[in-house]
Amino acid sequence: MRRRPAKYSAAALAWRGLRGDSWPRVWRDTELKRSYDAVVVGGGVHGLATAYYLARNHGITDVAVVDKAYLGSGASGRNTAIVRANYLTPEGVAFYDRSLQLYNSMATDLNINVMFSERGHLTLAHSDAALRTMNWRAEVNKLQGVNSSVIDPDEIKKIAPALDTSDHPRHPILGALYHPPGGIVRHDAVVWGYARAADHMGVEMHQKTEVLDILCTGGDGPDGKGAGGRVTGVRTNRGDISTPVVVNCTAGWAGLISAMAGVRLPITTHPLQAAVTEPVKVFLNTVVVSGSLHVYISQTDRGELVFGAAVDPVATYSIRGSLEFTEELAGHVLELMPGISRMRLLRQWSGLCDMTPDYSPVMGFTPVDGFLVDVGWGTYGFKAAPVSGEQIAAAVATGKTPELIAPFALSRFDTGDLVGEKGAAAVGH
Amino acid sequence: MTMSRLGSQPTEVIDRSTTLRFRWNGKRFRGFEGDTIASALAAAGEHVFSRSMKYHRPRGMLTADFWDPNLLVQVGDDPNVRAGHRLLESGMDVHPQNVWPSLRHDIKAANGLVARFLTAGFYYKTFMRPQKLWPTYERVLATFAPGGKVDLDTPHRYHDKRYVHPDVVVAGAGPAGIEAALAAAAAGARVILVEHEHAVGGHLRYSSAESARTALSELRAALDASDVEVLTDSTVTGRYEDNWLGIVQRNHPIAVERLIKARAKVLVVAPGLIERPFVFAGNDRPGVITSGAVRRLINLWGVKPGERAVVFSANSEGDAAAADLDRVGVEVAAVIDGREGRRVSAAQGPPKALEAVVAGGTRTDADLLVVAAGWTAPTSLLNMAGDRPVYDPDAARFFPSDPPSNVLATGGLAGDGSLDELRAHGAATGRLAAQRASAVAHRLQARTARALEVTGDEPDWAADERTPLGRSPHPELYRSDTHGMIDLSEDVGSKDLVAAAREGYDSVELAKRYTTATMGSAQGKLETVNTVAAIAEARGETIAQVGTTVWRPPYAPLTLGALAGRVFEPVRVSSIHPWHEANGVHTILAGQWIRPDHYGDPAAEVRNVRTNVGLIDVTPLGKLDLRGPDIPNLLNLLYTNKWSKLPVGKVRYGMMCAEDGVVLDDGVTGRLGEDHYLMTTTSSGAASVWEWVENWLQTERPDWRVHVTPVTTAYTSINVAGPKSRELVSRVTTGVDLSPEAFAYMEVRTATVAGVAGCFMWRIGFTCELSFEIHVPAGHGLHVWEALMEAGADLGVGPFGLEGQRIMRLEKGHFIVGQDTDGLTLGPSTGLSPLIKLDKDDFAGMPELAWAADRQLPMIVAIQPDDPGVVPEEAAQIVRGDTNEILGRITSSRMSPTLGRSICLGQVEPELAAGGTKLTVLLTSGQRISATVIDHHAHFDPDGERLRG
Amino acid sequence: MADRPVFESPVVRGYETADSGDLVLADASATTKWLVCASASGAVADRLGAPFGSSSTGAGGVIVLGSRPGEWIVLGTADAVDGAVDGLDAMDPSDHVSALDWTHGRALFRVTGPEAPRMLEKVCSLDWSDPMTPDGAVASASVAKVTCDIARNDVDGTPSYLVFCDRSFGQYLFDALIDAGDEFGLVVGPATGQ
Amino acid sequence: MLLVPCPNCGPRNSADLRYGGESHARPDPATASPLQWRGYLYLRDNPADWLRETWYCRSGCRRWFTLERNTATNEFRDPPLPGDKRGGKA
Repeated sequence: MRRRPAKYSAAALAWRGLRGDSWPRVWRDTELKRSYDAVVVGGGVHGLATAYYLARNHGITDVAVVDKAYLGSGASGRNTAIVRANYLTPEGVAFYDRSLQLYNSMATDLNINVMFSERGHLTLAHSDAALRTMNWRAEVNKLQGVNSSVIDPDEIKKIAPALDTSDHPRHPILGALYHPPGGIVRHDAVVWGYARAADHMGVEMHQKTEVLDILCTGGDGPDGKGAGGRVTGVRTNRGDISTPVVVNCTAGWAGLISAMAGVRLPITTHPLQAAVTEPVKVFLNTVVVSGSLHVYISQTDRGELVFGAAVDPVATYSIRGSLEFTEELAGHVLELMPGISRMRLLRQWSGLCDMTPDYSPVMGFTPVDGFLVDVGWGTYGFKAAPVSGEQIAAAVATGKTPELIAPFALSRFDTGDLVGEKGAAAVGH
Repeated sequence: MTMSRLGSQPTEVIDRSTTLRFRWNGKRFRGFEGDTIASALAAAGEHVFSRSMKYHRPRGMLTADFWDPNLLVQVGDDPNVRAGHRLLESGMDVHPQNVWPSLRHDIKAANGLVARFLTAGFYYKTFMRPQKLWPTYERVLATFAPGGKVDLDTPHRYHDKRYVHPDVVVAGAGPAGIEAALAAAAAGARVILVEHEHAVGGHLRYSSAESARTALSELRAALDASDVEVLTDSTVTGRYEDNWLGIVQRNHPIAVERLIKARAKVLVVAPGLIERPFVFAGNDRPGVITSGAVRRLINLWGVKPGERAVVFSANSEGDAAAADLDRVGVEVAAVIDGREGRRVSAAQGPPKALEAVVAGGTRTDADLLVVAAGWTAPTSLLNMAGDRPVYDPDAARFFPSDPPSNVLATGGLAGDGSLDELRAHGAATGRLAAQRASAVAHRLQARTARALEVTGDEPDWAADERTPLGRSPHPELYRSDTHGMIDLSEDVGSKDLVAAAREGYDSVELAKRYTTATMGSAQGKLETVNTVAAIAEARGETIAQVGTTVWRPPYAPLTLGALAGRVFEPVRVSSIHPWHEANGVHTILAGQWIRPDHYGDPAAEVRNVRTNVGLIDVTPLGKLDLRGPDIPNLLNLLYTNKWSKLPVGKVRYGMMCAEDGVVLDDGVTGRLGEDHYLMTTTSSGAASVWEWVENWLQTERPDWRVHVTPVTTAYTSINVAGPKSRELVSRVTTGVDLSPEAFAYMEVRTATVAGVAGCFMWRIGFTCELSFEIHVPAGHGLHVWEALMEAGADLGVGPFGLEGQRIMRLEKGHFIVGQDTDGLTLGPSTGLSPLIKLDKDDFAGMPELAWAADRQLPMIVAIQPDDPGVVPEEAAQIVRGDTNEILGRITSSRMSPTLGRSICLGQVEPELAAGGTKLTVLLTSGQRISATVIDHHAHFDPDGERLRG
Repeated sequence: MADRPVFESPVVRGYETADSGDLVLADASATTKWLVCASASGAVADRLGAPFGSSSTGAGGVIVLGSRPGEWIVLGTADAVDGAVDGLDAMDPSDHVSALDWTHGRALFRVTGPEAPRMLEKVCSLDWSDPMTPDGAVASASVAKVTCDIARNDVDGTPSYLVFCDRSFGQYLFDALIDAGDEFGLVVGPATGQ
Repeated sequence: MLLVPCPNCGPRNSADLRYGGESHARPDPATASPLQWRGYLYLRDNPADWLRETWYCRSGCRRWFTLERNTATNEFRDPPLPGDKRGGKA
């Protein structure tokens, strides 16, 4: 069921402005059906992208995306919206590079301005060891055709004058991995863009629809769940839905949803906190990351500095945030940019991250037929949304694991073939 | 709106005898001690203070306090200063923000003309094509960013922090809060009373009623006489887990802003209420003001807020404002009573002023419109404690629902009442808080090992028997019959919210994100309820159905400087550090250690070690003193090799792997006595290996008898290396036969060195030279170092640093954990498979290492570029021929002063690991060079003859 | 060879010292300190008489701190400490007892004055009130981000605290304490011990 | 700042401790199959509920111990359990 979209453009904006017309709904509010060809659990960027690509690339449009709250209410709306492809391993680089390509064309593909600001991405090195890792990443990136290089403090100063590049600080800036294609994107626009485009192709979005159980048959566990079984449907707070395919695209609840199908994951859930300052006139035109100081910084067009950090050390589903996060953060930010000590922190928040042992996702098929996962994103989920949706949709449609996501299969934890991103992942933004 | 200074007011807080001079917008102004920046400007007749964010509309004074969205100014290098709150200081240089080119003539005000196109979320709908142009649009949009300017040369000034453990913290020093603090203190509690404003008293401060003044002086006197610690101009910024509170103190005498971290046993939340703006056409026009602002202006600072006023009042505060206006000679042209169903519909006039007010079809000329439309309950701290406040339509505001029992609300947040009722509720709350705090204190004391023994049973958790405050009826006043501004700091109007809801952004969170309502400087304190009301209206639902958004910390913005505080960055140095500093050292930071990297010429240091003798300070080497009969068991469990038969006086190398088989650490351990060993770890692994050892002992093998004591800095560790090291060491050592026969390679002795007894000396070396590592009791480390330097002068002794050592270890082919290995390097990849003894019963990582033995793993190998003059960078990739296929990488590389050629260690795919294999190395320059794997890790002295000499 | 040389403190910077003041910080790193490990209960524990979290004073003014469960720090003059630890290992054959001289491993500072708790409040998160940290209390905690053992050991009724840290942090911590005490008029007292 | 009930020191700020993660038994290395061993290394229950977990009182008593905490609310089951198994070694 395709609808004619209300096209977004400057002309349309002017026309409706003149006429005083309102815009139609971005996605329909429909009844939840009793059956779908596929159910995607999680209405964030991953779930919506998966649904979008199922419809667009494979013509599978009888799809419901269910979310227990509202679209983008989880990590999609809580991340710091940084995108980049300068990973350490060839498999990581190839994967995220594809994601970056999709981000590049997203505004026109989805007909919504996602405000992809390709402003460059600096990962600072404060020690010889860190500099060595930066060089390693740069070399792997170059071999994969990804624009990355290691630059010295003088060049860093030119790109980000706010940084203290002298040798005075306790953590002097010795160099940085510079990745010009990296940048920031308006995360909410990605959520809404995918939802709107998927809606136009017939996908249904169901908010406030919580999955209570996954219905299985034939598995080796209780109720037909577990290895060897297959999915028959999902139970929600709005009734049962029958479906042969369930894709778990959740973050924070990935383990709980998978457990409903009898699938155990190598995941622990930790909060990731972020904060934003009051706006000031723009002075920082690039993304700055310091792995050893566990901080990343960007300034929005609105003038706010957006800060993020590493995940909280204690596993928990509670996301109230902590004072110590803001204290550490401020200390580290001022170590890098001592001149902004009078800026004020306006708001802090946190989201949940599903951490895996090798800082890489778990994607694709599971021992339960029809139950696919796109989980374990740790702190990288937002960057990967487009490519994940594209590849998982391909897996659903073809029944085969696409090459790009083969390294991220759940089975790697049975064989011990972990992905080598761990080395570079002290803080992964 | 013509503002001016009134005659002296009985309640005023200004000192008219002290004039302060300052600059505003480049012009000279005067105010009084006690003025805020805004009150001084208002008294001087200023009535436009800023321009709005999106449409650049002129903005006047709205709430005249911390939350006023229109009173953000730049003071010197301090951006976004709340002029409604910040006290005036002499010499301040104050500028308006968000104006271009000037406050008076703002070119961007033209945006107002196209407002109909700049609807909510307009930027999502345009600038898509071409994608390449977005950065250009973006730069233009960025010039619209609101806020002040940072001066990047601003120093991080002195901030420090404080931890406190009060029984009761009271947030808000209005009458209820003060009573709560007094009652809690009277019950013996240690109380901190925190007031956001510059003085205690809450709304009593700006009430001209005699009764209020009497009550205030009474409360102040009681506070003075109590033990309550009162913090004014301070804010409880957040309530975190287990009543961990952040309090920012803005008026500390020595710190710019001090962050106080309080572990409160009970938190009393008494912030009062925040007056809510009303939404109607022109409600953001200068001259439209809240009733509270009017009363503050008149009563605190003696400022006449206008000449002719219309008062829209739905409550007694509005009535009181009308009375105040009348008293000070402002003509009250009309009172529109909201309780009678009347509404103000429009404020009209030229852009920068108010001329007339329209209500019920009647137009009244006025330069001031006072609005008293109700309150927002600032429930932030309760939200942070997990409470979900509920909306009461009869009282037209939210109330606490069910906060945790160590968080108590009082004052206006909890309900309405007469002053006496509010005070009584406050006092009852204080007593309850003290009772509950005593139960917490009892438990803490009983559980804490060091605390004074506590007597008696834990007091019962006191029941809440407070008489609840009533709730006064209040009309639900959110929007009039016209549309107006909802979020003044974000320029979001009620129309925008309605449009957003119609587009499908119809939950509060979606609408907030889409329109940015509540995202500005006041973080919803003024606009949240109106936002919810607008969405409810668009959805045809009630406010209660729509619900509210979660208030997130901090309650009030605080500076990064305050949060960072005095940044503690501990650094460690060895006992020899003063000598290094006096001898031209170039240091390097290694974790927390400041270490000698070299003393000017590392290559020369290497050559000196190879020909004469050198000293290196290796104190950071991790050292664990182990005592007990089960040490061999412990070592067998932690290292991959065998330890059961290490004789006394011998030293052995070992590698540790984690349970997944990945290399964790390495080092040597020596047996000093029957049940006494010294384990060394890498410098960077010292702390984690200690925890690792403790973990195994405490949780897996609690029956083993081993005591572990970290002694890393109990000993100053000096490595004496080089062909002449034996000669040098023998000159200062007594009690040990140093001959090669008596003291062989990989042995340990206890010696007296330079008169210092109890030094451990072992013959090992990372440098591939004859060497003696001496561990000297640290209080004599410098002495021994100097004695060695003196005694070896004729032998050519000199210091060498970490860089020299790195070169020499690379010449020897020793890998470094974490540099030549990475997070996935399994034990066998190091080439040390003979040291992995799979026939042991158990050791950490054994199963993985057993399985790994059958796998093809990347290997660490020694590599020499065919061109000896080329040093491939560490991280240079090893590739297949001319392709981009990665087969490995260089992990360490140096020019060897000893061999006169470049040398490397690298990790390569297993098929390339055999000696003689030709490799292609891609330099960072892009050049590909050829290199060869050599037969063994050691580039130099592969048979270890020098080492054993 | 020279005679046994003098003890070098980790505090190597020079300070102007005063004999008394409202808040006095003194370097006592040279004090003899031993670490004893044994079962948390038993003959050795009984003789030392300082369960975890508390301290005791013995012959010759030796101070025994119950620094961890089954671990004690014994400090005082060299002779007094010798006396206190002598024979401990032979007291109970069923117990595993070890004692080592930790004098060189730990820096030791003493801070004394009525405002000392207020000063510690700035650098350490423990509750310094009398009920929670009475005279004689022993605890371990982070002080200015360095893990320390801390013992309250009042001097003539005035709050006084012994602060131990790894020797290599000594100079850093000494300076951090001076900074924290500045607002209370801290003075550096003469070094003590040995 | 979470208050962690150290069984030796008493309640301490979580910053004083190291979090050891989910407590789980170490399989017998002599007999464990690869699946069992890697389950021990990598797989976690990760419940949004009560969880047995290990902590190390790094700045205090330096003892490893096991506690029960509700990961949905961060409430500790008090008093703490005696220490037995460790976690987080992979």
